[in-house]
Amino acid sequence: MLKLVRAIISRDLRLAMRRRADIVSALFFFIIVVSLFPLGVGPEPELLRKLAPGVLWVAALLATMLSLPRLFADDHRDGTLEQLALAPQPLGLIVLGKVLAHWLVSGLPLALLAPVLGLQFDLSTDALWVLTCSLLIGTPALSGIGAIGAALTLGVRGGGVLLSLLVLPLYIPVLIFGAGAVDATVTGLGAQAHLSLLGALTLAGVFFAPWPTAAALRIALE
Amino acid sequence: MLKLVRAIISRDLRLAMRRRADIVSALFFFIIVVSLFPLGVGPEPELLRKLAPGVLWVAALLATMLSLPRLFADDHRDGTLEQLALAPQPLGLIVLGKVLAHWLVSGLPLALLAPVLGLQFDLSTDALWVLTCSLLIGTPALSGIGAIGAALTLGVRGGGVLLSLLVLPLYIPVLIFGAGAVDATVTGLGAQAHLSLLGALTLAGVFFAPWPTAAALRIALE
Amino acid sequence: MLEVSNLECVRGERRLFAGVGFRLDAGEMLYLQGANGSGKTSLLRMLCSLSPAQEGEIRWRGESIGKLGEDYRRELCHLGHHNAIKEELTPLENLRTSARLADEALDEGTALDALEQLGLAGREDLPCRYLSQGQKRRVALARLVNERRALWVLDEPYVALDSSAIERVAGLIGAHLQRGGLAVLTTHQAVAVAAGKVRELVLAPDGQA
Amino acid sequence: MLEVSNLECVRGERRLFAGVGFRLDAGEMLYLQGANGSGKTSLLRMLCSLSPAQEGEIRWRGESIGKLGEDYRRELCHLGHHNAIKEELTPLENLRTSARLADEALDEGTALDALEQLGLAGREDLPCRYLSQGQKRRVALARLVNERRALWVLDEPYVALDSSAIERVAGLIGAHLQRGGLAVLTTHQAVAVAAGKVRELVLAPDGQA
Amino acid sequence: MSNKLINWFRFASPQAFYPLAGRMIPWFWALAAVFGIAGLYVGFLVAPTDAQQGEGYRIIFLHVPASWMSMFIYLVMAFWAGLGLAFNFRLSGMMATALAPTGALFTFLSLWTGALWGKPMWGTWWVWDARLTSELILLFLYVGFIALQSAIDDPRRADKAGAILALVGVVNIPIIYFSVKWWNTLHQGSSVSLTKSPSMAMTMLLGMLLCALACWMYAIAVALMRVRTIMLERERHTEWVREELGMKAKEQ
Ligand code: HEM
Ligand SMILES: Nc1ncnc2c1ncn2[C@@H]1O[C@H](COP(=O)(O)OP(=O)(O)OP(=O)(O)O)[C@@H](O)[C@H]1O
Ligand SMILES: Nc1ncnc2c1ncn2[C@@H]1O[C@H](COP(=O)(O)OP(=O)(O)OP(=O)(O)O)[C@@H](O)[C@H]1O
Ligand SMILES: [Mg+2]
Ligand SMILES: [Mg+2]
Repeated sequence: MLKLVRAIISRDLRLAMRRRADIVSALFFFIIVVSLFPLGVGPEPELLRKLAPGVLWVAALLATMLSLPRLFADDHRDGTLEQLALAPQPLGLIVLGKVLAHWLVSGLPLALLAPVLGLQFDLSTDALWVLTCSLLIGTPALSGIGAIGAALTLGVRGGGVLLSLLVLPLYIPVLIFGAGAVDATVTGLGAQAHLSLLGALTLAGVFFAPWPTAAALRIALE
Repeated sequence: MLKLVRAIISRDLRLAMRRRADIVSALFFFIIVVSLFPLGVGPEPELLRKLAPGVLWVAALLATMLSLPRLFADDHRDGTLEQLALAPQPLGLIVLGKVLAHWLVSGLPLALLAPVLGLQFDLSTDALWVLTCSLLIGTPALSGIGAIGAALTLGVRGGGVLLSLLVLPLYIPVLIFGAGAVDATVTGLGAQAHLSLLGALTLAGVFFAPWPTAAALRIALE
Repeated sequence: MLEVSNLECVRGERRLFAGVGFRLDAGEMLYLQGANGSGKTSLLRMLCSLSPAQEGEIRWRGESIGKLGEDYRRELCHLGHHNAIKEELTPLENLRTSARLADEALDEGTALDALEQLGLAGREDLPCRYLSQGQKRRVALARLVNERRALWVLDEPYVALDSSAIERVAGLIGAHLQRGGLAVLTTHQAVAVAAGKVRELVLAPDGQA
Repeated sequence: MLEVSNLECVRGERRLFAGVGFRLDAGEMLYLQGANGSGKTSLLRMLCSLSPAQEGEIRWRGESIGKLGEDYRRELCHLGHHNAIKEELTPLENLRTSARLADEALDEGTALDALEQLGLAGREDLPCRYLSQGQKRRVALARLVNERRALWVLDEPYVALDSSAIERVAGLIGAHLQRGGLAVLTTHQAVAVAAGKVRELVLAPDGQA
Repeated sequence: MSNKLINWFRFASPQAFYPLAGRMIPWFWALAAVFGIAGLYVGFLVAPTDAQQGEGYRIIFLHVPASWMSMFIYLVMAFWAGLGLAFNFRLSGMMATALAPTGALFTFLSLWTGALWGKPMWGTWWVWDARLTSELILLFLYVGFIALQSAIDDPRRADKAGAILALVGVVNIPIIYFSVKWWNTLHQGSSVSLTKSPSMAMTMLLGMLLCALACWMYAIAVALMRVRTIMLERERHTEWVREELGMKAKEQ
């Protein structure tokens, strides 16, 4: 079981390394979106500091979301997904591996980059810490939930945008607790409560999501 | 010449109609992103009114951008693009047709929907008008500029996010003038100057962009 | 081993086939024939439990494949219209990864040997996107060299191959049958498979139902 | 009409072929042969000016095709490995759109007739994504029925077709040659084309350069 | 005259350019060092403290040359790229590729030093005014160029695709340069007349020019080194590269 999950993760990581542009560009997308918002909003620094948690979290969420359509689409198109569905092990495990790999490639780098961007918004050290923690804890949930959406929209024409439509509402709780944790720190309240709720979401997302995802994939293959 | 452009537009519109989910979902994406930001930022109405132009424009920009990768990718994958490149007419004209069709499907609905969303932000009638105008004038430029990026990243692995990386910086001026026009109206200054700059950008974008795009497509096909 | 009875397939409002049944034992091959669109691919996908059968039953070693689930999939090797190879990976990597995901070990020497048998020597380390149509198909087929699962379901394996490659693949299928394996095969290019007993099944031209 | 001299193709660090030359006149067909990966597709793409020739020259009616540009493309009909049909559109729509983009008028009756000739009667209004592999190829090939441009460049047109469809396509090519057209064809399934003079060109197995 | 032309084209081939570049690199390094030391000397020891800005203004000796170079290198890069697109010279694509990272570096420096300077001057690291924004776009253009080229693994295709991007991006350069004139911005327009006494303007101008020359020489040296590496990589299967590498191996 664990061997299979490891095999999937290592395969997906290898593919991601071959398309390194993907990871790097997701990060740059993150950076650009974060810098874009102030541009549209105006240069007042007080306002910007208030915006920071929301903007950073929304940008992380969008960056994750952009990479979702390809989570299964490539495998679907070239027939690999069929092979995976025919593998002797439960498809849910395979999905779990893919979700973890997706997080390693998309969520983790975002979380590590976030504090650097947060600096530009003049956030305190505490707030930066909480920002990183909240992203580290929260982004796996994004990958997990996203997988369900990606599977449901697989092979559906116009899936990419339909996917955002399905997934964004489900991302809202993650966004609220994530940005809430940072906000709470900025305003001097504790982030504890928000972070543990976020953790609960992630556990649920990562370990529950693969099963509906697997079911949706089987339907997509019919 | 005009016949060809018309033929392309009608073909692309028909395809878009078949995948209606695409258009509807782009609109929903727009709606969700616009409603998402207040959520991340907090409920203060004063702040929200200030945010409105930026948020609406950024959301429109992201919605357009999300649909860009498929501008040529579908045609590329199934071999239609090769056929188009072999058509006796200049490829630039064909691209022009595709850019216009893309705007009809992505930019136009956004512009028409924007005032409704702007209402939620408590914008004045004047500001709503200018918002709609600025989107109507500005979004064709997004489609035109986006086409260059879409062609350059065609067939490149990890193209989707690389595309955002290439295109977003070029979108910045459109964003500045677009959001600036609304901002200027909100703060009581005239929007005239911003709108005419936006118009210039659009003219340049729509009529100049198809040629480098065509060149990039030929390179992608090599 | 594989028994199919009274299978029916409906697509949209069109009944592609009905009442299809056959029985396949160890060392036997089913050569499935029929015009374009007669439902061969649809039948094979049912055999693999990728799509459900509207009517009829498919049994493997006496048990319905729906019930067997993973136990059935453990004995099944499917090759579809698509190659199921990753364009970014090299042929060698593709072969080894697909073995790993099927829970089999495949060391580098064996994999290289398999690729060489399919005439891909010298291309082991070139990302698959550079390969020609036929070479990609060969990479997909290289899996068969070390494949020891009992039931092979092959959907037009010969497409895009040149004649020497076709012969080699036919040889692989022959060896598999001789080892006591089963195979179900569709192709529009009739090619003799050396060993084993070949049953033929022709799907009636469509439009009759 | 079509003269090719001293053509060379290098992919990566591999020279696929060099010194290829031939001459094709009205009513003649070139049957391009070679093993998988020998460079047939690459050669055809050069003929269509889709990819540049590293070395050598391609002339059409005495002029280099690079200079002719649109005038050359106006006389060229290319069919590649991919079908160039839209899965969302029906066969009928696909056929008519592709004619319109090639600046030709094709009324509905003629288009229906072409589809029927390729054995797609009854499928005109089914979106192409539901069609079988071979039926999709047939839709792509239906273009040839009313195609009157002088030079046809066909890359493995017979792939996935059943034997009756292959015969019909061969018939279309034969009629084209009889009208004085030119054709360049690759295929691994040798099929006799009735009329016209057939020249053969074999690309040497690679790895010799 | 025709002789000269032929000579030029001789160096358009990597094989001929490689040794030439190798011989020139040390000279450019040396010039960069000389100009750099002289510039820093003038900038930090000769130029007087500014009445309003204190010592902080000395950042100008890095900021202005870096800003100039960021724009200039982009123009050169676009020129080479366009040349490659039009005439298919192998060398020009390599030159463009080699210049991009240096250009990105200078753009980054310009932004960074500008931001550092902006904090004491304007009270903020960053404002979204036209010059600053367009300079930021320039950075993204460089990064996009590099990312695009590295995402395409066929070098000829990468060159061409990059060339199109570079040429499209050229419109940004006049925008950066003239933005202070076209729009009413925070960033000052003319620098040299910003101090009052003419003698100080002269020393400042001198320092700035020396630093700019140093940056220029550095940029050339680094670009040549990079282009030599790119040549070896791209032409690794040709006779002359094998010889070159073989000779190196023997020497060691
Ligand atoms: C991140 C912020 C900044 C950016 C991106 C930036 C960008 C540039 C660029 C591109 C140039 C060269 C253009 C030209 O020669 O006309 C330049 C020149 C200059 N900058 Fe900045 N700058 C920034 C901040 C600042 C600040 C804060 C100051 C001082 C208060 C400053 C003072 C100057 C001066 C004096 C020049 C020389 C102008 C001239 O050549 O006449 N800059 N800057
Ligand atoms: N929704 C639908 N409505 C009507 N007919 C459908 C629908 N979906 C699929 N079909 C038909 O079902 C058939 C599917 O055939 P299948 O792909 O199994 O054929 P095949 O025998 O594998 O053909 P080929 O030799 O071309 O690969 C086609 O004839 C197709 O037209
Ligand atoms: N970057 C590269 N490095 C080395 N070899 C390459 C590279 N790109 C392509 N090739 C080789 O070039 C050849 C391309 O062949 P092409 O697609 O023209 O073959 P083909 O004759 O059409 O084959 P098929 O019959 O399989 O369609 C293949 O042998 C492939 O391995
Ligand atoms: Mg089939
Ligand atoms: Mg081929």
